[in-house]
Amino acid sequence: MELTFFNVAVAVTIAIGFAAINAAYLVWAERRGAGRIQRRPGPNINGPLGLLQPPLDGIKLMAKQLIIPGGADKALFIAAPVLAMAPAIVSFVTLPFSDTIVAHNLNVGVLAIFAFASLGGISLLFAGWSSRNKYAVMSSVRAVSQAIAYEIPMLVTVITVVMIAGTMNLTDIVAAQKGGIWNWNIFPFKAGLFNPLMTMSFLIFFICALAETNRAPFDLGEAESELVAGFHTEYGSMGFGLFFMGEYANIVVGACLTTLLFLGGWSCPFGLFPGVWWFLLKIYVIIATIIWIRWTFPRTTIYGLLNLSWKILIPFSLFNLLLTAGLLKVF
Amino acid sequence: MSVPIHIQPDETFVLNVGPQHPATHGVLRVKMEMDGEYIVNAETVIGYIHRMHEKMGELKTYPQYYMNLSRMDYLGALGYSHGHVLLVEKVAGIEVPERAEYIRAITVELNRIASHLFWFGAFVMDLGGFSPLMYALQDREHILDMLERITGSRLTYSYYRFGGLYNDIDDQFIESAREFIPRMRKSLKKYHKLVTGNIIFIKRLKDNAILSKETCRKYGASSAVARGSGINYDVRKNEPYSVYPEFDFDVPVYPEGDSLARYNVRMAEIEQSLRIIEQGLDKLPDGPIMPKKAPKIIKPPAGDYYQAVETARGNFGIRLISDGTKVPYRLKLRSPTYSNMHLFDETAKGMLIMDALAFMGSLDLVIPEIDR
Amino acid sequence: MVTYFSEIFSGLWSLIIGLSITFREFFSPTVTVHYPYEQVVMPERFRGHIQLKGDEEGNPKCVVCMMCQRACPSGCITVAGKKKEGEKKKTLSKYTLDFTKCSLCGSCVESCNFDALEFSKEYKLASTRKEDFIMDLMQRLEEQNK
Amino acid sequence: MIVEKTKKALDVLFPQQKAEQEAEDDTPVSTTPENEAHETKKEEPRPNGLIERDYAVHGYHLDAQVAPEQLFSAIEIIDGLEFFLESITGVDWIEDDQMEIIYDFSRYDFDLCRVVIRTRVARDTPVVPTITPIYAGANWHERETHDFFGIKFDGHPHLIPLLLPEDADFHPLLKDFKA
Repeated sequence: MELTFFNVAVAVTIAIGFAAINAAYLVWAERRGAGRIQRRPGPNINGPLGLLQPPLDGIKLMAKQLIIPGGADKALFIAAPVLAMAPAIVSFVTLPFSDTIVAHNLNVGVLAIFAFASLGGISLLFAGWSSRNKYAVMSSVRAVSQAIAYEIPMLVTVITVVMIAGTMNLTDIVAAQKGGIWNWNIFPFKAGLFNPLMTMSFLIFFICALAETNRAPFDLGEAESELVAGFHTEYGSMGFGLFFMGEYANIVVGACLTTLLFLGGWSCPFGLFPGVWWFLLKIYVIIATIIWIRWTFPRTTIYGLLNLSWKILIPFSLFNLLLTAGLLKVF
Repeated sequence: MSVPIHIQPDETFVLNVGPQHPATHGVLRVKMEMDGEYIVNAETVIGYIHRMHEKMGELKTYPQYYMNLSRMDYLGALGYSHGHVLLVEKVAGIEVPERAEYIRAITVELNRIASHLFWFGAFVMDLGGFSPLMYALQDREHILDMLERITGSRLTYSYYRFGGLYNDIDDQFIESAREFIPRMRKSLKKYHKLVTGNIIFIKRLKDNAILSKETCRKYGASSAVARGSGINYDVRKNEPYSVYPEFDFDVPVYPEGDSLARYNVRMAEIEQSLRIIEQGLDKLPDGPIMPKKAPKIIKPPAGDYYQAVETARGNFGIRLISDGTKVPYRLKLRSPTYSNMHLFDETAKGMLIMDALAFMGSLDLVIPEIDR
Repeated sequence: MVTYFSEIFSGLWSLIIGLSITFREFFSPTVTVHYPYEQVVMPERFRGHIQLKGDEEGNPKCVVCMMCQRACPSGCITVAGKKKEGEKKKTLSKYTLDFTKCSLCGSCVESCNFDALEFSKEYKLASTRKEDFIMDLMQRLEEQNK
Repeated sequence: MIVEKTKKALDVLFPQQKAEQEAEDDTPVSTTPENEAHETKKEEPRPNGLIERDYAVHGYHLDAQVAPEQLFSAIEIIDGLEFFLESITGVDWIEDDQMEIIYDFSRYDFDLCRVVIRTRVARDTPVVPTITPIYAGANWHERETHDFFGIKFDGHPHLIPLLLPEDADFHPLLKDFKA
């Protein structure tokens, strides 16, 4: 598809539309899922099954007044929520949904997405620092140290996958995993290469995706019971709305990446008719597990979290990288 | 995990874990001088919900003081009324029929389970897990409904009267209590699988704020805070009162002294209370619930009297100095969380704020009971 | 080295057990009462605010003996009666309950020897004005009788 | 047995009572310490000394009244015998123009012994030495008693109001306190 203005405009609006709807209705899915886990119905008053809840929430958030605290650093204060939402939306442009449906097929797709993902950590720092609130500063320092600690094992596992597939182009990575469930990267006995640690690298990648988006057992950034509301304590209406949507958009990006890199994108488990519906099915299964994990586990401590990353995840992923390189050399 | 901190004086900032804070379960303020995430020193400021129960004690006659006790600790209110009623019966020499004593023991233990369940839910929520709170409250709801059916209110029961009870329990209460026990045991197993075994939970609480026996003795800590550090002290066993000698139950004691030990003690206590209720229901005699000639006006002889009782939060003591009139001369309420919370300042030095708040959760605080 | 690995695997296993429990909870029925649509039935001994009991023709059984006023710890009951000519017993003229101070301890109902007071089952008492809680129980009795 | 041990330990504080005790032992007088305390309470305040109380009625075993100067050494004896501080109560005896501070002690182990140590101070100059160096747990108790009665605990590290607002200068539990 050559790059005319029209194609790019259509592709970008579709990507942003997908991201916005997904972010909004993930909030609804999380609240209903959490409700059902806790033996209560979850939102069910506005509209059938509470489906009108996200738009009404959006309107309510927009109607509220955006209060900027007295001594806040105005520029950074406004930039932070935008920076939280923008990378997630932009990375949808390069995410292929099926071999034909892709906004813009970059040759260095994986690199682009992780470049945008690292922006997320900076937005937390801006939010915490600029809102001039002790709790926010403490939580932003925590969130940045967490983001750094978990970016390394994530990138190392991604390098392993890129090495196996030979390219950085997401469509080709999925093409390398075509044909049947045993051909996916998650399983060790791929054709021509036998690497027992691939399932574990999938697990490492999944844990890092959770930690990167401040979710589940690693939500130290906005630890409700300690730091009141973490870095977005001072944010009022759409400021908080953008952070909230940014978080869910990041979850969707994380789920898409896990599917693309490890679960064979849009290829079907028994190799018959690949298509975008397999891809969507896998994403929503992963998102359901993310929500499920959040409402089951308590929060880790900051030193527990950093120990987990530096002492367990990074050694394992480096070892896995060397093992894959060795095996590729041999076979 | 306390790390020796080397602080420059201008390096620290004061953080108000203020009266309105999700982890303080009430209006308690801890002024923490922090160096980054480490607490340099903490100063607890209380008194935000101080209602001066002791002055009310000096203005109201004995029967009018029933309701104050359940307003002190609304989670385990019956334990406090039990202490007050036992004291005045001992001093004024009122005979309590056997059936009333048994019903009191059963309802106090039910109330203790309800209080421990609420603590369990709030404690796990402090550490970040939200679902166990809902399961705990769901089990607690059964107890509250049972008690509401016979006493008339859910939390602040003024159910005990000098010499007996406000009204009798009926068969439906006994039957629902019997059916509650196996259901509670099943959900206890669920909690142990969901929370106690969870590695994140264990890693979070292991070696967190270790209390030595000496600190507990110097501060007069009681209940799970003392029993978590290996001190075998339970007022029901050390100073047997009312009908507790008839029940055989044991007092869970864990020697480690960290928050995990305090957690285990309270979870084991729920099991022990279930055993007490079972035996109480089996041995429940019939008969009246009030003595024949219950005195309307209570005038205890002059003197200085003390009664200690084991409530959900520790050994609650009442000191009564009466001068023979209808109104007590001085009524001192010794609240257990007051002493348990007092050791927070010293232990929180050098801890991370996350560990300190987990430690505060393991102390099972109810702030109106501290402030009285 | 072995403990290092065994700790990781036992840790993962405990996480999976936790997930299995919430999975089972996910599919068990909800237990909450959806308040505005389903009403909660108060048990028979529920202690709402006190109300007067009427005899057969509906006038209150109260004989203005002031026992409840004296027994109340927070002094929220004010009773006034007047003696109609030709009758030896006083009849009730005013009975107000200041529900802002009442703590529902039940001493008044207990101290009334003429069984003229009982607890109502009223629990929906939200209001924005303080005066709504200074209740005139005589008037409530009339409404009840209608 | 712990009750006797504490009794012997505390007796060292009251030499004159020991002399009177010997006099009383060889002339068996029927008045047990129980009602003898009642009589003395009515007429003049109780002399400093140790009385053994009946636990079933009063709720504690030993009741020692000490002068404020002996307070510190009495508490040191008690601390030596592994008691834990239960509470500190202030009482305002307005008729005999005195203030009383009662220290409650109990034990963690199973041989039960509750000790009460009380001191009486003049009502207008209520000053008592603090026991925070021995029992750190007494810090809040003393601050609270100071809030309610105005009793000064000299040597207390941090004697600011605990339960009352910071600028409170009234003492609510005094008998002549008008709200």
